[in-house]
Amino acid sequence: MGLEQAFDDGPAFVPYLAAGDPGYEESLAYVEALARGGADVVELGLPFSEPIAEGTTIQEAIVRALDAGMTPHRYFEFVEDLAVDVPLVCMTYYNLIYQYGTESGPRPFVERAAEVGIEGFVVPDLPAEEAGPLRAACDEFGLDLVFLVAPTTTDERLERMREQVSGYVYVQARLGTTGAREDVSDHTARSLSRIVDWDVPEAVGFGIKTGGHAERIVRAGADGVIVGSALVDIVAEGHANDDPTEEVADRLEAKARELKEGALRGAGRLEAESD
Amino acid sequence: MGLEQAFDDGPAFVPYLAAGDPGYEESLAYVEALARGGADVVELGLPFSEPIAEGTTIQEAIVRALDAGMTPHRYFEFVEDLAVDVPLVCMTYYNLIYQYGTESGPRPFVERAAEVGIEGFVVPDLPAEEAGPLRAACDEFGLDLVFLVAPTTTDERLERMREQVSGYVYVQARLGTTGAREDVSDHTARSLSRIVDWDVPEAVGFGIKTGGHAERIVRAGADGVIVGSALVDIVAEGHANDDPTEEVADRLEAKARELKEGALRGAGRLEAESD
Amino acid sequence: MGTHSKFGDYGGQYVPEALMPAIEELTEAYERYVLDNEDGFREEFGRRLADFGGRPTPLQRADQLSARYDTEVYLKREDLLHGGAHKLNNALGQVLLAKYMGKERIIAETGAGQHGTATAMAAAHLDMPCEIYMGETDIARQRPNVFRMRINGAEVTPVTTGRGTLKEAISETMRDWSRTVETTHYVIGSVVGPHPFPAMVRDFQAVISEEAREQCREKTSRLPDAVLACAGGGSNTMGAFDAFAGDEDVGLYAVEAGGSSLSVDEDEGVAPNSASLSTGEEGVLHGARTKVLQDSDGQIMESHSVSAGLDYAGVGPELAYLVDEGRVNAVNVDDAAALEAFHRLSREEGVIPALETAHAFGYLHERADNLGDLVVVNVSGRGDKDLETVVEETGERDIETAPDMDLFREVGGGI
Amino acid sequence: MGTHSKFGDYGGQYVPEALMPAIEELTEAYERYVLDNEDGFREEFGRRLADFGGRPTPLQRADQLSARYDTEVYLKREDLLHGGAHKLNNALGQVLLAKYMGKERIIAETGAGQHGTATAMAAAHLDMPCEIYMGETDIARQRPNVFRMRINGAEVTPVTTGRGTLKEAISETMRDWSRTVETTHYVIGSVVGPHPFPAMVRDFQAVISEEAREQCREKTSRLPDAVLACAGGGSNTMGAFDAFAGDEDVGLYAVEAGGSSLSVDEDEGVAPNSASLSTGEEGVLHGARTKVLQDSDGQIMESHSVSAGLDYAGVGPELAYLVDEGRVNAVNVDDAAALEAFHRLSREEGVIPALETAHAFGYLHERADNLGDLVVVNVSGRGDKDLETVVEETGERDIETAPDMDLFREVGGGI
Ligand SMILES: Cc1ncc(COP(=O)(O)O)c(C=O)c1O
Ligand SMILES: Cc1ncc(COP(=O)(O)O)c(C=O)c1O
Repeated sequence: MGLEQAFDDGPAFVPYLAAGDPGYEESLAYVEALARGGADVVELGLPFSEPIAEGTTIQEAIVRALDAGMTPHRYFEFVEDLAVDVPLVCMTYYNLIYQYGTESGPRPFVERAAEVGIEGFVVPDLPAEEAGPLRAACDEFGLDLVFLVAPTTTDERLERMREQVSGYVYVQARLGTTGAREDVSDHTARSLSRIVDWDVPEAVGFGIKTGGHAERIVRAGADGVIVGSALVDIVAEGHANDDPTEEVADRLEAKARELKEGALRGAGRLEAESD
Repeated sequence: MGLEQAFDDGPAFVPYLAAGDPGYEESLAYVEALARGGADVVELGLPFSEPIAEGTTIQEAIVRALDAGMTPHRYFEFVEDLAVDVPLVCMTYYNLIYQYGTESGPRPFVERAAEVGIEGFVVPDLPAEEAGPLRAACDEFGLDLVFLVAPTTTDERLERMREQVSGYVYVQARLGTTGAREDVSDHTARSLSRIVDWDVPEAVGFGIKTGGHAERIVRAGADGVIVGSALVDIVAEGHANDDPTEEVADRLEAKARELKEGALRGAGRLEAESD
Repeated sequence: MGTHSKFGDYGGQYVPEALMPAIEELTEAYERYVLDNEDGFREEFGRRLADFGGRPTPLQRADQLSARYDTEVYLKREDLLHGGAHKLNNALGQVLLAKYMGKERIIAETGAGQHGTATAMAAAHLDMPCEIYMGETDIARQRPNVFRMRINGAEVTPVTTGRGTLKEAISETMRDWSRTVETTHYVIGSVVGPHPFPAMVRDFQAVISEEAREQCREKTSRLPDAVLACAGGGSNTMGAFDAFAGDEDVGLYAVEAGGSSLSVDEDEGVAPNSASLSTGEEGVLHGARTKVLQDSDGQIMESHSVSAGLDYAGVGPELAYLVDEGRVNAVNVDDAAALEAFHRLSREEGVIPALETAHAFGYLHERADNLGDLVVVNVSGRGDKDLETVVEETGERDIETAPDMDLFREVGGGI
Repeated sequence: MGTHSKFGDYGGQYVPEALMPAIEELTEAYERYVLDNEDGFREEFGRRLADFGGRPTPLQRADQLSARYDTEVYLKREDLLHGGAHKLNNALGQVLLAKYMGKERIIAETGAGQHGTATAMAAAHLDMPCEIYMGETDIARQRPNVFRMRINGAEVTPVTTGRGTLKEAISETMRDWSRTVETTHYVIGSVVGPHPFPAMVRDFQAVISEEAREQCREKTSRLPDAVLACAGGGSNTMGAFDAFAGDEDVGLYAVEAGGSSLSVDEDEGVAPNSASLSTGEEGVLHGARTKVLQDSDGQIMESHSVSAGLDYAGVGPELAYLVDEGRVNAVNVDDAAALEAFHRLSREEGVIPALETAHAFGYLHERADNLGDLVVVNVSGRGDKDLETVVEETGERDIETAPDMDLFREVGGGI
């Protein structure tokens, strides 16, 4: 299981994009741009028709990707077509995992994911209580299973997750669904303190939008920052304006660099900016 | 009380028109035309806003007359302005009789009617049971009160009417409200036989449209024929076509003559037509 | 129950001779079946009211209004009756009676369509052919009710004479009845018309107050200080009052539609209200002597109210009598107060009343301080039928209790 | 009643972590108040259901249908419940529970608007602020229900993402809830979603069959041979079945919307029906494992039915389980049969059913011969909300039981 190692070299930058948004080719270029910009892990969304855990921004990305023809099968081709060497985490909903292949249950999906080189999963609608079969399949094929910890998660449930988590833990910085926000909540430090003794890296997401945010999150103790909506916004805007793919890719790369550098500054690995 | 005498010279022809339909002046001319055509009595409607006993034809005549400004006060002027010497019967609804004048009850209305020379009343929504006060006022001022007998009237109710009726009795030839019809029901003979021993003349109405109808009705035993809708139809048509008043008046006179002659034929006072 | 053809000088049978036999036959049937309960009429009526109609309807404490007015306010929930208004009590009673009488066909007139729909439902339930006369103007304005009647299997016959509204429909139904009395029963929709209708309709509606009186004692161990009901023809009114008539300490309030003003325009023959009890004069309308909105000549005026069901120039003769006797208080509230009360009840209690009903709540709001400690308001019907009118009328006014209307404007189009 | 998070393999809690605490808190509250009746919750619920909601609803013999099918047909009249459908049983239960839990705010999603209006009514009644999420397409289609919610004081928030229909509204409500779990309760509208919703909503709706079972014994001295209910999410269905579950001789029939066809269009992701029990596959949707209309990849399909309230790609997990176990028969009828049944019931019994409900009567018509001697059909709601749809859809088809549509065309315009 290799995801943990992505956090070894200091604070990790973990961007999210929906695979196939707004189209197959553009999306390949965008993910590659993020890798160039310094991504340590990429959370690559496999679009599901009912994304109940997403904010509006990512929901709309998913609609674009679905309309452009993204399916689980295409998704695996997409991963194979990607020319990046950062670890990939598949972020999707449980029904797609459960339905894949002829045999029901998560095993065929995990097997195929392993084949194309995916290293782990984030499944927002799969709480630890229901995760047994997926955890087992991940173990069989050597993949990680990341869980989300929310500010409201009870101690009892934290224990249940701790038993099953691997790769990293996704710490939700504040209540609500995904979506870029100006402020970085001070839930972060408190949330991190609750899991400080876990033996997986702690990546913080929800609402991170700028290098400055990333810096403060890392300073508050995070091992990594997860950024989705701020990047999807760039894709959406480029799509709306019909901008050339390379231009959008450049903007994504620059944004990635800003976020990565913010994270590094938070860890004292680059000079701090006044913000 | 003079109405009865109008039946003395053989079968009477009793036409109905709504006073003021479609306007004051036209209406004067039309009533006068009926007199010229042979009317023995004229039932002159005083329009009421809720004519529940009328068919559509007469209801619409009433609407036209009201729209042209007919009121009880104007009605009495109308009667004074009429240059006819046949007896006039006021046909209206009880509320107008009841409300007239400052003192409530029918007396002021009857007093005024007597003043202008009206000789009797037909009040379709005033059954014998409720007619006491009007009967008393009529007695006081020497006017007649005509009642309607329907095919469905019970023997018990016939008795009640017989006690109060004067002038003539209005025999409803068939069920339904007023309205010209092609057929003459054979209810007529049956109805007449029930009141054959009353000491007022029996005039039959409802559905009489042609000289032929009138002839058969009189042959069945009627002392007179009452005709409304067939005449109102002529007024309505003239109004709709904007025909000159004299033309419409001429048509009414001709129709009156046809009906009167039919009645006379029925009594063997003119040669019978083949019909 | 009782059979009087008159209430003081009011009432009577001012109808065309052709209808008298039907009226007499009906009077006899009313006495036999309704009063003397021949052939178990009353049991069957009660059973069908329960099973088909949904009786008893609850007497519900209105928590928010009680707090607001510092008075116990209870709602008699006739809005929960099948069809959405008290109208079914009467329609079901009359159609059932017609069945007992061996009639084969039902006719009725309707204005806003509430009585027509209730009659169509009752006729379908009892498997009787049914024809409803409705002015063509009203048909165009009340399409949902027209459709309800049609899908319940009733013929809806447009009346094209005059202005094509309720009064022409009444005339047309009378006309039908005088042609078909032998086989047909005419279901009159309120405590109006010739005897026995006022007494009979009251008896069919009296179940409202019979239940409410019992329920009130059960829930509060006492009788109310006041009972409020809106009054158009007065059927929900008489229904809500009847069982309390002998309880002299219970104040009875008939709330009429004050419309936009209590004054009248004699020249135009228009009353901008429907407050026959408050502003009408004694007269004869549609078969009975009662209080009537009329001009000085005795011509009936066009009445007006934001609520179609109150928009009638007459009122039940018994109600007119009880007002003259001082037993019933005739009061009224205007269109704006009714709309405000409509929104208040909807928003604070989760009960959307008919606009007719809202008048009773308008009066409650204006006079809660003077009505005593325990008030029962008859919720004569639900307001679903009035949504379109309410959106329109609220938009034209500044109604404090109303929700912001922007969403409706934004989405655009009619309801 | 009982608390299972699963029904066989179905059910569970497939929800975002942020919601888990709310779900756990709700599960605890459900157990304390609903199951263990702490603080007299059940009495208060029962009292409010009676007084505000109008319970018990009648069990009515359908005279004409009984004769037609030569089978005793009884109607459980949930259409008489306040608001016009069984939905209030659940909405009132959940809003009351939220109050017991100390929540300060109610949210809900709605598609056709039935659940939204029930929730808005219950929230107004219990004086709780309420926000309803509704797709903007649905808002435009369901204006009367939008207005009912607004005048009951609820905020109606248009959801503009995607196609602007139910699924987007569900996502948006989840989103709100995950931001506001601490103060807010999300009232789910059927026996769907994560535990405890399926069990809790069933318990709130079980009053239907508890009453019906008793009423049936009282009226007929026996239990029915069959109980029929339409099934969208399945809340009226589970409500109508629950008390009969242990009566093995009582056949239970869940009638789904067969739409225009039972086949699906994989390429378009469209199922021209909503028959999840009959044609769906096991999957995870909106928090629960259940039968789902999905393509072979697991993407949820767009379902279709002439009746908006049945138009849902999933179904309650307990119902899926009971079908697998053979206790409940999953059957379906198509749009045309439902429309025909809508007209038949309206015309012959004077009860205008919701289009959802009409499906159950469609099945009765097709299979009356095989259902035994005594059948109870749950009339889940009234059809007033469906008039516009019915005029339109009937006009497009040749429906034998429908009235002549000419009058509507003549008068012109929308309803
Ligand atoms: C709900 C409701 N309340 C009241 C009325 C007025 O009638 P009444 O005064 O006879 O009760 C109507 C008439 O349509 C109505 O629909
Ligand atoms: C009247 C009626 N019946 C049935 C349904 C379907 O829901 P369920 O299957 O949860 O009872 C609805 C949903 O809106 C409805 O309004």
